[in-house]
Amino acid sequence: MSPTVTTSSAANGNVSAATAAAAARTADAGTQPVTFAKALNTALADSMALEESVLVFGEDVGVLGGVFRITDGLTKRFGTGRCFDTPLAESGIVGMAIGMAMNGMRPVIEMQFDAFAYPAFEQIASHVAKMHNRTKGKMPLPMVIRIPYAGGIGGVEHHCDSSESYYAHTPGLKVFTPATVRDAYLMLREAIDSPDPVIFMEPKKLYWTKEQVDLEALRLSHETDAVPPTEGRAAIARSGTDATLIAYGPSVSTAMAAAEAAALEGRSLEVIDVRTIVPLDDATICASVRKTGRAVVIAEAPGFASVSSEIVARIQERCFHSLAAPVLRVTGFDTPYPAPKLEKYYLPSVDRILDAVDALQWEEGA
Amino acid sequence: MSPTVTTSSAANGNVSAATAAAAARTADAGTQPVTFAKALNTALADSMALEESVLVFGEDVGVLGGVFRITDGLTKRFGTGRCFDTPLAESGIVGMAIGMAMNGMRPVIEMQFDAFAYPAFEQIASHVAKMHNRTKGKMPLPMVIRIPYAGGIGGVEHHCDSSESYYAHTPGLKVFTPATVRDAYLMLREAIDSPDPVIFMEPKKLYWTKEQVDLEALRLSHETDAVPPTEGRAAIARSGTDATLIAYGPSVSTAMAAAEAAALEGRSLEVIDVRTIVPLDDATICASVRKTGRAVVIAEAPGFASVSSEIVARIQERCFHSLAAPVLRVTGFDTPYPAPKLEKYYLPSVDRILDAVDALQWEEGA
Amino acid sequence: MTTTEPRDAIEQVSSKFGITPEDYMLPARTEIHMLDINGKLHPSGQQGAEPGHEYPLPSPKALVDAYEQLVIGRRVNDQNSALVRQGRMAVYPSSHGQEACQVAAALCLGEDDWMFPTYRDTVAVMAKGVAPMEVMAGFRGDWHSGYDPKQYKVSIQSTPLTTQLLHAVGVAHAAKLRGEDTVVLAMCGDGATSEGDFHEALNFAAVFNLPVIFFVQNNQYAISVPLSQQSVAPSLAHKAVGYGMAGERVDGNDLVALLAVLGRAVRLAREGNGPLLVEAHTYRMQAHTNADDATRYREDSEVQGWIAKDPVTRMRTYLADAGLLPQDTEERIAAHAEAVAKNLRDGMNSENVPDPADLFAHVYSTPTTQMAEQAAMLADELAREEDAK
Amino acid sequence: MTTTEPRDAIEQVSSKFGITPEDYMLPARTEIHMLDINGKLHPSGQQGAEPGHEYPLPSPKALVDAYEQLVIGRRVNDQNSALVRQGRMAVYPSSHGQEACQVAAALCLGEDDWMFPTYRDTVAVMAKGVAPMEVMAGFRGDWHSGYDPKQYKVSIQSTPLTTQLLHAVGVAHAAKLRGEDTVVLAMCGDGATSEGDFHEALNFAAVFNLPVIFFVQNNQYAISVPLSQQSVAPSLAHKAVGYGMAGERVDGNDLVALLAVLGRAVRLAREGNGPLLVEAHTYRMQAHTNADDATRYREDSEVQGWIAKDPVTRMRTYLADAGLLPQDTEERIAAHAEAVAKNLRDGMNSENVPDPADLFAHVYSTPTTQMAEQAAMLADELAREEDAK
Ligand SMILES: Cc1ncc(C[n+]2csc(CCOP(=O)(O)OP(=O)(O)O)c2C)c(N)n1
Ligand SMILES: Cc1ncc(C[n+]2csc(CCOP(=O)(O)OP(=O)(O)O)c2C)c(N)n1
Ligand SMILES: [Mg+2]
Ligand SMILES: [Mg+2]
Repeated sequence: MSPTVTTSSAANGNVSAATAAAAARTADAGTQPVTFAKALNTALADSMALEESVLVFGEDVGVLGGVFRITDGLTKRFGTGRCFDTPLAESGIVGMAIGMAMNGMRPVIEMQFDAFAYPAFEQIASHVAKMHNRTKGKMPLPMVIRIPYAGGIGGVEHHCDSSESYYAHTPGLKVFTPATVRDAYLMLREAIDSPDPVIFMEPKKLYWTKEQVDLEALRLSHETDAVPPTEGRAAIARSGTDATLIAYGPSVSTAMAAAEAAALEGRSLEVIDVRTIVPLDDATICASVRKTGRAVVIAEAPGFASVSSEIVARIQERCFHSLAAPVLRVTGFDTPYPAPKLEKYYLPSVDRILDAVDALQWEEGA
Repeated sequence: MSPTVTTSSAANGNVSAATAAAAARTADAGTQPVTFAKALNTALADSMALEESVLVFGEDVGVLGGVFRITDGLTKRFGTGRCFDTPLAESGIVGMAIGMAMNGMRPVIEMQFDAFAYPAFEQIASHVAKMHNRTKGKMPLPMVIRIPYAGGIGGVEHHCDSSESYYAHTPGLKVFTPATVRDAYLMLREAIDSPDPVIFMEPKKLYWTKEQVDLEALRLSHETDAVPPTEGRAAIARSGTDATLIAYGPSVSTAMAAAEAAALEGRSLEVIDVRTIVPLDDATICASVRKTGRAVVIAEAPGFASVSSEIVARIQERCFHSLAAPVLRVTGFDTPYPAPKLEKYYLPSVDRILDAVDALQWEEGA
Repeated sequence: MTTTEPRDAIEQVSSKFGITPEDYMLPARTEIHMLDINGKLHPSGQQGAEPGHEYPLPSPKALVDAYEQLVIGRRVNDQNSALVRQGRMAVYPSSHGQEACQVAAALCLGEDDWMFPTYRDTVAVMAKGVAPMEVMAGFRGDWHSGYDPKQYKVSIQSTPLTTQLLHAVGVAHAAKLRGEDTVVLAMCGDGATSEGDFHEALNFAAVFNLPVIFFVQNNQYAISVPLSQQSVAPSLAHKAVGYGMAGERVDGNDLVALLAVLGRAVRLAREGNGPLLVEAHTYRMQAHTNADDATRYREDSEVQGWIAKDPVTRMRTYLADAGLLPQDTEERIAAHAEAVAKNLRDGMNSENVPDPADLFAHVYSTPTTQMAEQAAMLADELAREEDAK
Repeated sequence: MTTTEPRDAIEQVSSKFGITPEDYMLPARTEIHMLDINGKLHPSGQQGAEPGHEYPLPSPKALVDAYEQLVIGRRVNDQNSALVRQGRMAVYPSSHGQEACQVAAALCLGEDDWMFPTYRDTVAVMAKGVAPMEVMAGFRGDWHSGYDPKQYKVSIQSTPLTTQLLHAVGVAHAAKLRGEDTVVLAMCGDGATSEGDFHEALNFAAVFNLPVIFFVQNNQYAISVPLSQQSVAPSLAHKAVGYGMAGERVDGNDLVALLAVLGRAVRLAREGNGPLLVEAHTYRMQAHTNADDATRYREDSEVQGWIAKDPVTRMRTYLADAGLLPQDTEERIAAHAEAVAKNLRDGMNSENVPDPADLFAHVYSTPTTQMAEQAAMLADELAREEDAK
């Protein structure tokens, strides 16, 4: 489960082929198997090393290193002034981070699980999202709220929510969600560098997946601007011609597996990894759908009034005459996330994606 | 601004013409100009009078009667045990209401303004929405959370959010939003009677609008089941043949005005008042769009990842081959709600709706 | 139940005790303790209570009954931890070391009284009478909760911290409005006291003068975070003052003291004196859950120090010394505990396959069109899979 | 600033005062008051402080400067209320009657200290130096906030209640981490103390031992809800105890006492003794805002009773009696207040037309593709409208 991301040159017009090749060369040298969790951990450490104002705090992020160990070793390396535990109160954590960002810091805070960010919802919706706008840009809030999200790990209730739509619907927030180990590193660094607040959604089922990457080379690429930003740039995770699968975060690997299975049956599916939900890369998505004429949007969250609805709405608004069939969705059901024994029925599966692809009116279409 | 709602007989197949006529006769007798606010107030009073377990509480709902006077007179009539002020804490209000519903009561609580429901988000998303499901139906939560929402009143920040999408995206909640005085009464009564928790979104700009209604006749109709439920039944607020405008809450009157203006130019627009966002009446919406072949969805909330995205997504999923043009949206921009002097640029306007209708590819289409 | 104006409640009850309201609200200068760590009874004047406010010793029968539950509680904790190790269960947050709190929380309540437990309070939930296999539904991953809260007057074990305290307040409020004399015990941990809902719940309970006992098991840790990083108040019981409520702290490994303190709290609450906050000092002997590694944040020596204070050993010694544990009683209790453990083992070993259709059946009282559509979609998918076999 | 371990801070500071931690945390037995309602100075031993902990009288210069701000503050309140009545302004939550609190809140701070005000604290915001017309941007509906918080070290006036207290904690925490000795004053009302964020802010400040003064203006009402339905604690200052923090209450219509109490609080905080909670007893003389009708929930006689305690009259009498208000001083102050009022009138009367393009310009640091698209859409729409004219 380690999809190779081919960055679409359409979406990244400003990267010269030479730079890309150079980056690829550097990458090959120190490449080794790295987990998604380790990539995030290294991104935090590298950002903290480079910039003193970067602080990490939250519940159990200090000596424990976080329940998923994403902050492992940071307190030891940077001291309790740079990475520390707070009292157990999410609104408090976000609210304090706002004040710190107001006063020159770049806090990177952890919400322990998706549903445990809800106590902070007012601070996020009414302040994090709005401070820059209400002060006409005088008070930017450079801060990152890391949220482990989504399911697939047999978690108990309140530990598996896909909450990205709440944030994506709130103007003023940026919403990032990496799907590969490489992006985990690069996107977190980019989020920390961003002058705007970023909700950084980490698909928790990916924490233990591994990819061959060279973290040191990625660090160099990032710090020398040798890699294009991911913000607003979807990745074409797999090229194809017959239909487009659009996915993000935890669903990208499922979409890739579906594309692989479809290929065996002679159907060529393109897979788009959205990467940043806000801002959304309409251009890459639409270019692909204009090419293929068919699309399926995949997400774990309940479909109703969600990010997946938005992607469908945009595609039909912008590529209507290129569509040979309605854009379909494969999402979580409009039910609360189920108990572990039922999650396999709930989650978008390869079969369900293939069913949706089959339903794209192949007889009548182009 | 008092659109007459003609209930679609398609959506309400189970109402016999005789019953409807009878209701209409009764209605004529005591008809008088009634505000939206008064209709809500009367619905609360009638529910409390009928059923002892109905309780009303929140901030300033007691002796003051609520900042919008929706609870005016209830404490005086029913005593401080039935309608009372709480300490100023929204999570507390919702959390206490949950406990009361667990123990035999039917609380109807008020959040003072849209954005001030956010402190209660965890209680709403993690408990109100889920209690029935997680106990396999053993612990229903009959409760209503009333939320004055949306703009158009020159309000200061945090007082004009259109927050319905957050709730609509949360499985387990029902989301109602009346657009007429008649529906204000009937839908609130229905919400209070519902065995499920209902988020009852009141478009605050409508509070002072008036319609000719007979509240006593409505009470009788409701209590004798002479009117069909609104839950899951959109209303056809105006019949038309050329395109469908789909709106809810504060946007219905704007859509009606646009349809009127379009009629002068010879274009016949059908207007659908969604009424209950959850459950959504796909059938009525799709029947209309299949008939007209064109649709515009209108909502005040930022469009991104919203209820309006969902309606667009569903229409194209279900009526793809009937569509002569992409379904368009006229929504609030993806920005925080602006200060009073700028809200006229932000809100969906008649002109903007007419522009969208004009953009529905009339030349190329059917 | 007398109905008192909330503002007067503290004045009235403190004058009953002949003390100032502030002295009523502030906890006693030290925690209440009745058994020392060797299971010997502290002399009455040395049990921590303010002079004149000593707690009476519970009856021998009450003590032996409580001990029986204590032994069962320990057995339940250890059996469940074993089932997790054997892979029969996904997760179990053990209250090993906190069983005295668990038992006292259940036994202080009358049959119509409600309990609001957390994920860690499985032993208390069972001690209040909920059928063990119904309790286990959540931990085995069948469904989020497996028992009927109304039937047992036990709410679901709450995961979102402290949210349940407000539900407890609501249950008490509803009962009070109907003139019922229900008492509600609302449980949370030391870490949870930092959440905003803790504050709102205590304040609502005080302002509406509701019979709610807030029972905080201060087991010194919130996962890895020690109490010192959670609060710098003299004690968590001191938080009562800010709400105009009485606070008390008690040795949480001393079942006798717990029964005494919670017993009086329930009585005071039932008599209309408003809510109370009780903090029990105890220790989480095992990791937060099986997924946690406690060696990362605490020394083994600290854990060892608490073995000497084990609530089961202390209680057994005391009862044995007092001649209240003849051999047949000990044997009966041990057998009872074994039977409970066997029941858990058997239950967990019998496979239970939840019905996928249930995904849609309980989201609303009656499935909406959307639910019906989605249920049909899944049913169709499963039927096709079945056919393909 | 000395860096003290949070847990030791209370021990250390209380021992400095020679009292127990509990006595340090609990407010003095009564509120602190220096002027009586007739503007006479209470004798030192009768100012409410515990014996040995009397507050020194601020210097004559400090008192006259504060009085000047007090007079301006009253004028600002009344001018703004008039502008609302004249329809020049949509809404203004007046602090009429609370001006002593407003002025003391601003004057107790040093230039690098931060203030976190609410919607009602306009006078305090201006007294801290924010340009009046920048403050008014929000009330006239041009934009949500009109000044640069960094420039003035004054955060935006917060509407979502109590949320700003946490931002104050963050500002103080950042400063402390950099070794700066910034003090932060965080303001809220009596009603706001019931919100969860109040609890979380006080606890975070205490646990991290941050120099934050939580200043509660208890004006007896949260819109229509009286204090008795908000809290049944002996006082709001008593809430300090639950956080291991010191509390004090003060006559909020007594500018002398406010300067003394807040002055000492700021000094203690700056010296590293951690946060403090100060509750001022005052009264909201007017309705909640112009949209509110206070006659629905309180008797006029209650309001009348507070006229006798007016903070401006008391202060003027005291200074005049003390010979600190010669005629030229009085005249200069009156002229200053008039100039401020004229500035407000002129500013509000000059039309300001916000640019619709600003809707999209500040949502993100650099407009996203979506922002640019939507901005272009609006620009196009406006251009077409312009053409149609
Ligand atoms: C609102 C919320 N935030 C975070 C969590 C994650 N979490 C689960 S248990 C726990 C620690 C709780 O500590 P404490 O209240 O002391 O209870 P204990 O586990 O020690 O019994 C945390 C942080 C949660 N369940 N809910
Ligand atoms: C979170 C939140 N809930 C509700 C409101 C609506 N509201 C505005 S002011 C107010 C009363 C505040 O009372 P208090 O804290 O005593 O301050 P005062 O207005 O008396 O200065 C309320 C309920 C709000 N602004 N924010
Ligand atoms: Mg604990
Ligand atoms: Mg007030």
